[in-house]
Amino acid sequence: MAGRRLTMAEAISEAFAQEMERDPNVFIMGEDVGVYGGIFGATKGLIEKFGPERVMDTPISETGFIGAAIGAAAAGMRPVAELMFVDFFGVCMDQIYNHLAKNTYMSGGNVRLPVVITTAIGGGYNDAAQHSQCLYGVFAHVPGLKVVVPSNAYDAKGLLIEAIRDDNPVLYMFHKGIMGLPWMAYFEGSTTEVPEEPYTIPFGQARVVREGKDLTIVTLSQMVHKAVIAAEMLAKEGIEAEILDLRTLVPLDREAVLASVAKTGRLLVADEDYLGFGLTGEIAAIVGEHLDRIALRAPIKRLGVPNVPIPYSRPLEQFVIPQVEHIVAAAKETMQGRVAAGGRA
Amino acid sequence: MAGRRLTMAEAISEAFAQEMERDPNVFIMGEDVGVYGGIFGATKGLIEKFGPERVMDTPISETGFIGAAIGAAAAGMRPVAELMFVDFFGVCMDQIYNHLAKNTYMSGGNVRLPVVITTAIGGGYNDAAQHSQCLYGVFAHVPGLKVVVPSNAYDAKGLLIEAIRDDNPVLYMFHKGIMGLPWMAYFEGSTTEVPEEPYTIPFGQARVVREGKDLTIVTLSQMVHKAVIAAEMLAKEGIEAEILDLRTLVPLDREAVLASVAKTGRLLVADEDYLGFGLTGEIAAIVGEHLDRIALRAPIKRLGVPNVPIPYSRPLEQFVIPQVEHIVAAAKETMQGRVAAGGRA
Amino acid sequence: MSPSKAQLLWMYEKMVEIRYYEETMAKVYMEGKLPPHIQKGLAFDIGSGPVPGEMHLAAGQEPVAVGVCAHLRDEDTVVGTHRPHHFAIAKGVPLDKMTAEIFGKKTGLGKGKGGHMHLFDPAHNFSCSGIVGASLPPACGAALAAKKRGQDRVAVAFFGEGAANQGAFHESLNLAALWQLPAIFVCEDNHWAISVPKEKAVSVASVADRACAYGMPGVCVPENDPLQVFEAVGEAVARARRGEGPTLIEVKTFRYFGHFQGDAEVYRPKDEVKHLRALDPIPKLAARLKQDGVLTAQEEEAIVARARQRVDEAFAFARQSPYPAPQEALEDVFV
Amino acid sequence: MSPSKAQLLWMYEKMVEIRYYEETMAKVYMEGKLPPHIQKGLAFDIGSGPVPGEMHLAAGQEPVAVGVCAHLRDEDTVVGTHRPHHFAIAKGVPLDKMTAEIFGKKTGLGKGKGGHMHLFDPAHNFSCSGIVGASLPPACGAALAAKKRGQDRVAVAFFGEGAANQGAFHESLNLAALWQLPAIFVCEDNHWAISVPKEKAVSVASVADRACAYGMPGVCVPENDPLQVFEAVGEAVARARRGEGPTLIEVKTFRYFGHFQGDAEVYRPKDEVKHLRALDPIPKLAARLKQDGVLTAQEEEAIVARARQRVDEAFAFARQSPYPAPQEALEDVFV
Ligand SMILES: Cc1ncc(C[n+]2csc(CCOP(=O)(O)OP(=O)(O)O)c2C)c(N)n1
Ligand SMILES: Cc1ncc(C[n+]2csc(CCOP(=O)(O)OP(=O)(O)O)c2C)c(N)n1
Ligand SMILES: [Mg+2]
Ligand SMILES: [Mg+2]
Repeated sequence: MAGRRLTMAEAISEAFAQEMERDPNVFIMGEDVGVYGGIFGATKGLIEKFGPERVMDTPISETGFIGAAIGAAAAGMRPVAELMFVDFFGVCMDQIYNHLAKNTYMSGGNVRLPVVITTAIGGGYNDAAQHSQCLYGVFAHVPGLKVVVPSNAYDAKGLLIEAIRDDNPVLYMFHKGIMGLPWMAYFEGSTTEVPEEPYTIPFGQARVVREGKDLTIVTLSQMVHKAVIAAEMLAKEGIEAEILDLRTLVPLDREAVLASVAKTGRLLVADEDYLGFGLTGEIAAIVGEHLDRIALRAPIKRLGVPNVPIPYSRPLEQFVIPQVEHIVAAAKETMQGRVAAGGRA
Repeated sequence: MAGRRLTMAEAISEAFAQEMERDPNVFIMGEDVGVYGGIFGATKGLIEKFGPERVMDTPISETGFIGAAIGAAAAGMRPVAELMFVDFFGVCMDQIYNHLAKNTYMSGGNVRLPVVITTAIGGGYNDAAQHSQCLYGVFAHVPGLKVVVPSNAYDAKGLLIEAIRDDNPVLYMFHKGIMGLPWMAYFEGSTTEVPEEPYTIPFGQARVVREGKDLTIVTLSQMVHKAVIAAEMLAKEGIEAEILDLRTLVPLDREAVLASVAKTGRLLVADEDYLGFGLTGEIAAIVGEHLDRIALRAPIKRLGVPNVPIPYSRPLEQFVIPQVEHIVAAAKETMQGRVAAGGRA
Repeated sequence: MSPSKAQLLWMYEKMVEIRYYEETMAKVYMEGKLPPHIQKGLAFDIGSGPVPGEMHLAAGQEPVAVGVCAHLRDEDTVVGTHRPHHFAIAKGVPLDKMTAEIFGKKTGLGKGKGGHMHLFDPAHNFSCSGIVGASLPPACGAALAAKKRGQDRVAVAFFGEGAANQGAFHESLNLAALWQLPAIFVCEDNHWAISVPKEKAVSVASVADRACAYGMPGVCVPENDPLQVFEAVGEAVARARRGEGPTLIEVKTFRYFGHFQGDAEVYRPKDEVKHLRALDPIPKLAARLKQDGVLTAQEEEAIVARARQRVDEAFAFARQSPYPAPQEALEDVFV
Repeated sequence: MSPSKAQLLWMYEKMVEIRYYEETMAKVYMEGKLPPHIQKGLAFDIGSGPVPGEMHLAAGQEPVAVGVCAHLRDEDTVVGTHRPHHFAIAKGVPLDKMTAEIFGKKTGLGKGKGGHMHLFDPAHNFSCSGIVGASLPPACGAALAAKKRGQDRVAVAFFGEGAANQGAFHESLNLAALWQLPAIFVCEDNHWAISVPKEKAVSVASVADRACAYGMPGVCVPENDPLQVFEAVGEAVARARRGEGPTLIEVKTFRYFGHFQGDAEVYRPKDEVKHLRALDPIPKLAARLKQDGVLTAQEEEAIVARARQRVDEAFAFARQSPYPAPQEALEDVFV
């Protein structure tokens, strides 16, 4: 059935359904994952198919049920736990980063914890400082978690099936503004053709969304779609941007970044997470470490939330979250940039 | 009394005592801060001077008492809360980053929260994966907290007094291996002359620990002392390293980094936090963003814990935490590095 | 403890005001959110209109807010939840600035930076949070400050029955009991935590039953009635002011709207709200006050008119106020 | 439920083994940590010697470990604490690999990566954590898995009275009660959480009193006696295996050593330990077993000799084992 298009939310719930059919050890826990179908639709229709034993509504006890996922995984099951918004990580981070992420290592590889934590990220709909963050920088910083951040329905299904089958803990982060929900504006590029049969997408492989010779835009999640629009605008002015969708942060496809920047000589990192001490810095640093093989033609440029909490009011929020026009402006600036002379010691 | 030398722990407890004498609104809460004097001696002698109402032992309820610090600060007090090890942030991060760090912003500046959270960081004494982390990358990534990381007794006192008097939330992180405790090996350079009278050190001013023309080592906390030893070894081979002690991560003295690297043309970041998505990336990125005014002579080099949990066993731990010899080797490699030709488009 | 006539009338007026506020907000919230003004294919767009983002309304839960706040002074602290309007109004937060905040305007309590779940009014010691369970620890802190300073102030933390399963609940009640803090923990049991009913979330019948785990009094208010709330809380506040420590109170209440606006309420029995409408605490109180001779029909009319006028004025103020300039987003991270 | 003769002897032998293990560890731990081998000016160096890092010993608390584990099978789960040796030994974790782990050796349970607070033995479903309160949620998960699969396995979470004030305690007990999980929550009340005494930490007299907040049975074992523990836990395990849900148990126990080795115990009354030594549960059990004719002096000698030999062999194994190669630190983050 070529041409079947799904929203990202539909692709995710289909992936769940197929894996739950395939493996009786897979079950889902979380707040409102049952009858409600997940606040962002990620578990829609599952309780009807699999019943409340396999699609379990939990109390508002994130430490309790994420910790329980660890124990159930150690006992041989493959739990999925939904943290409704990533912004709530602060009430349960200990179980996530000190236990889920470290027990395998601390046991010398003897303990396997095939747990998937799914969570919603991102702003743009004025949900303010405690419901709009991305925060993948935090989870990529601490070791032991694979971090997956899909940008569209096709990737979302393949990466989720990969995540469920992985014997390691995976944090799977979906941006609310690309889920294709009937109640939130979204980027239509995120709704794609999705094969019916199960398939996997390996972690650690960035996707070249668009080829270009002039500068590389490294990005992910919803920002991919903003970058695509920006690239079209730039193309009209004769600037050909190459867009890389990272897809996973751990593992990170460093080679794809290096290869693209080696080709274009210019790097713009466009991100919706906080600017400081996070993803944009990491990508910039990877390039900075390889200046022996990369001849930069302009200073590196970074876009992200400028180290302020996400403000509620629309004009403020639109200002701090990088938009298409910010990407266009930053790309043009990069095209005009020059690196300092000298330096070949 | 020129020449009075204090350990960092002594300097910290002296700063507390002086501020508590000065301002009756200052009080301390935490586990074992009373009779025990703080597990790392930061509150030694205080309960004897100020009594249990101002030096309060708490139950093991970090969310409870750090949240209480927020409420007490909003009511006009100036609480200090000790999080015994930073590694425990996962049980209380919500109160720290979603509330303490954001309430001022969300209130449009109407709520002041003069709270200091003190916490112990760092490894090197084989306390394993849940008691050896630095994690300042996480706290610097999320907005709204000032992040202070002293490397010696003089700075520790001045920065702590500054922190207590600051009307904003401050996270004050002391490395266990420079506290000068009678039960843990430490770098003696961290025990310094400390004036008896109270004094402050402004945030956001890196310290040039050592001047040099060949490469810049950006570092902080205990790693400063390793860098100093490394620099002495490098000097014997004719390499003059400039060492910058960042002292605070938020605010970050970007200009000091840029000025030094502009001079030396080479950057090595030496850090004890996890390598990925953290401090080393941020410092590298700041330089990468300014290649219009900085002519790099070699690729940027980063040292940090290579994205693995901190292992327990001594040979393993010594391998993952950057040591003097790692700094020396990385510095030499940087001296031999070359940046790729071309690139001046 | 029985309410004075002034208190009775105050409670009634505030309930009317809250109800009208929430109903007005429900309407305004829908402005611009429906086709044809929104992205094609959507039924509703949460991010559009003058009041974007999530919107949690408390219509039905007025008795809790007024029954508690009738006992409070400006200097007492209230920490509310993600569903905060009724608490804020009852605590005396200025309606105009509060509404402007919810509209994201520069004249708002937080200059538009906080929004509906993040209302801060230091003058009335009011704050709230979008994180479930997060109201309890800071209320302990305010109570601790009062105790340290020898003030007879109290602090109230409101929270839902869903929040009673968060770790923060436990840690806070233990601290408050240990330190004998002047704190009152008021649980609004509206049966639902989004779609999850109480019996799937709380392992005991009443959250008040959890007081035994801390050695503090636990009181269950069995009806959504401001007078019952007033009585239970009156005793708790008096104890707290006397230095006798904290109390846990659960009030059986109900919400008329969905969890948030736009909630299709697939989880809710079809006629639940219809049934609850018959129990509306506002006409019930009016009837009782009239019966007791406390309220005349004329006074009632005046109260309703006054309350509505205040609300209408606040919305007008909010609409007319300017938005902050975009770059103001960079201010106020630190003072 | 009374223990069989075999169970009595097993408990006695394991207590002897644990005690000797902890006393041996206390000695070995000090190797290389005192002057003149350490940095000048220090009294003690935590990072030196064959066993560096923190060391929390459980001498005195043996009754809890053996009274519980006497009821458990290999496939039952135990999650321990930062003070884990007694639990691990009673659960059947191989002594040699466990000791090698504590020495940081390649032959250890975790190839030297975990250390004393991080002992993982999937074959015996044993794990532990250095984070206070962290034992409870994963125990719920193991119990949940058993229930889902229709196995009659149980899961035990051990924790201290200090941990009973963490949010994780509350969330876990609520989940276990709601879901009627085959879980047993065993609190070791040794009166101290480092330097903080129970009365400054727990707002009720017994942690078992908190069971009422979850609608589950709460049992307080008033003495540090393996037989009393055996009895209380036997009932709880039987209930759990029958599918009748969780139980909370508090055992009054005591620790002979400091919180960690090197603790000067400034907070502890001078003669507390002396007094507690007189209550030593090991000789008490021996006396009772002899009185009841379960144990002869000759058998006692054999038991002690056997237990000591096992411990000595484990330490010898650990000492002789090689360290991992430094680069192995980069392995095992992911499987
Ligand atoms: C820690 C945390 N988990 C989950 C949520 C998402 N959430 C918001 S409100 C809510 C339900 C709260 O239920 P209750 O406490 O009963 O309050 P009510 O909405 O009924 O007033 C949930 C799960 C949150 N905001 N914070
Ligand atoms: C979340 C957390 N907070 C604090 C600590 C530091 N800490 C380790 S053990 C301990 C005391 C624990 O007391 P208790 O639970 O009674 O166990 P005991 O040591 O008495 O066996 C503390 C505070 C920790 N490891 N984790
Ligand atoms: Mg509710
Ligand atoms: Mg204890």
